[in-house]
Amino acid sequence: MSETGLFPAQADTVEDDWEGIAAPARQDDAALYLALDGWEGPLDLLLDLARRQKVDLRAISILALVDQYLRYIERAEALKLELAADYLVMAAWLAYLKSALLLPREEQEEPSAEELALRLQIRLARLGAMREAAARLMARDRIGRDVFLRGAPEGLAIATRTRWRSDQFALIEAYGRVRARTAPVVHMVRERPVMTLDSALNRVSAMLGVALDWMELVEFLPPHADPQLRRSALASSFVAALELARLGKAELAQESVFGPLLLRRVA
Amino acid sequence: MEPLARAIEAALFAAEEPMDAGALADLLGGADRRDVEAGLCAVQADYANRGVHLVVREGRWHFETAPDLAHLLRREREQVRRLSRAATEVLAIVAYHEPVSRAEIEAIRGVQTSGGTLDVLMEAGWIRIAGRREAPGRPTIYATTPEFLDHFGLASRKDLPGIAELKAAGLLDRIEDAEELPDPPGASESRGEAPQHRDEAGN
Amino acid sequence: MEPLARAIEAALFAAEEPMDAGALADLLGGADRRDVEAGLCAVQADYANRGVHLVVREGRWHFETAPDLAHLLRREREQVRRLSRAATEVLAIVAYHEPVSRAEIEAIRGVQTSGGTLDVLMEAGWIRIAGRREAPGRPTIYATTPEFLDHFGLASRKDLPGIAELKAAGLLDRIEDAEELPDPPGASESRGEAPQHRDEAGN
Repeated sequence: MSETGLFPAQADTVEDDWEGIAAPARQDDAALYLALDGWEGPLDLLLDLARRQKVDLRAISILALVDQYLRYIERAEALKLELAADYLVMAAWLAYLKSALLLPREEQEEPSAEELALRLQIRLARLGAMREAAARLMARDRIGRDVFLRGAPEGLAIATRTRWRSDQFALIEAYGRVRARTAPVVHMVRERPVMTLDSALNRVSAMLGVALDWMELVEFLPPHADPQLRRSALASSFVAALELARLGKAELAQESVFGPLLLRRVA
Repeated sequence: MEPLARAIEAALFAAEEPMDAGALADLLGGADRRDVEAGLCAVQADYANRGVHLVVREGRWHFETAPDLAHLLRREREQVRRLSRAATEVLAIVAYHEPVSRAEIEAIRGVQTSGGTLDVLMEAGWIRIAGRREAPGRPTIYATTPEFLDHFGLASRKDLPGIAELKAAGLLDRIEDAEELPDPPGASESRGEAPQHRDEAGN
Repeated sequence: MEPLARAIEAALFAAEEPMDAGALADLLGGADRRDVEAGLCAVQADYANRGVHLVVREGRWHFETAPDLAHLLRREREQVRRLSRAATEVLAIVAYHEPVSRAEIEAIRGVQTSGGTLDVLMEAGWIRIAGRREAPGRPTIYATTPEFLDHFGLASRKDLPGIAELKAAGLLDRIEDAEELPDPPGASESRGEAPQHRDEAGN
């Protein structure tokens, strides 16, 4: 099949509408089938037949075209050729079109047979136009066949180069950041106000020495101490009271659960 | 020769791809685009009678050998893809009707088109998928590429041989379903069910 | 332009490699070799002042762009970028501790360092490979370059402020919570193994 040819090679050699196909059939039916295979579907075959009317596609005789097509199909069937289904479908449709065209106009259904024939004609014209266009396109001066581009272009290179920017402060700051981040960690426990057990012991025993009666434990605490020191003093004074009781220097009393803890010197 | 024209000549000689005036202006250190366009025309005129021509295809410029020297330069080795008849027809249909769906291509050709045919044309870089038609089924639609215009030496699609006449004759109108050949009574099924026949290879 | 000159021009334009007069004569349908040589000289003269020159090397001819236009065809677009925080830290460590291996940099930074960061600093021209440490694994060691001193306005590395000065400038206190990254697993050990980084930092 030629690249630029309008028609398959075998179509070019066809003289008469039937003999062209029948010619190879004189040898064997398979060859005939191949010949029929040269058409790309029924529309292609119809277009080829139409062109053989050697008139403008818009002036072809649809009735003559239908007859030609139907004769092809009949002969192919008589030769017991395997016809693709769409050839038979087209044959059936064309037979229908032919009978409708032969009817008086007023008996025709909608759309009319003339309109159907016109549509067929337009389809053939459209396919014919594209086939010619393809041939003209392929015959143009094509790059790599008729015209040539520069064989060894140097090429245009646009290289992007990054220029990095920074400054002294950023550098020094970065180092400071690294060192600060990775400096050894030292745990510092802040000094908290506490009353040690020793000072509580001294304070409680000194105060007991001057007290006459029972005193509540809270009365032994430093009066204006901040809450944190007070908590620490309470804990230390309680332990000091227990220690004094153990040594037999004081006695403890508590009248109710969670009641005030009372403290008195042992005389 | 003017400095700008020299620079344009050198750039397009060296370029591996066609370039438009804007890209050239950028390359030439932000030259004025209109100056570049004037320079291109000057270079083109200068080369008009030479063995090499400066051509423009849809705004993109490149040098190529003069067509009349084809007989001297034609190469034996297969540089140009040999296309099947089916592929050339499909290419023409895409070029003249773009954007066009596969169903529309098939309606014009009257036969089914194998996917391979479209693949061959896409691989050649001549057609591309141009989106989907906003219609039932949202079919893929195809259009040609700048490489297609380059390859066939077309300045633009308007340059396609005979396109104006075909358009005037209504032969490039969108195929409406109503225009389809109606099926003969009772034949609709077999028509729809025979997709395997005559599936032409795209080689 | 003469037909033979046109043909020579087109043939050399399309040729993929330089051609001698004999090959050209064969290509052009057996033209006379002396005519081809005369034609070549004519074409060469014609292109003498253009953006493209026809040159001959060892008897073989080809077109090339004019040497004075080379700068147009090979452009370098420069892009200025600020060094990232991570890269600045690595650079600072190299500057303070050089020569230093990547493992040592990581130990000092307390975070893992991607190889890309060192690449960026080498691309910038600020650090260089300064050999290998004579230690197990012979790690590559890095040092700064004269370009580094230039860019950062330093006469020598001794100009870099020491730890005491950094502290006085408050640079060791500027630590935000977000920066407090935990050491990667194993980093604390290697920190112990890199005692040499301390000595120089304090000077």
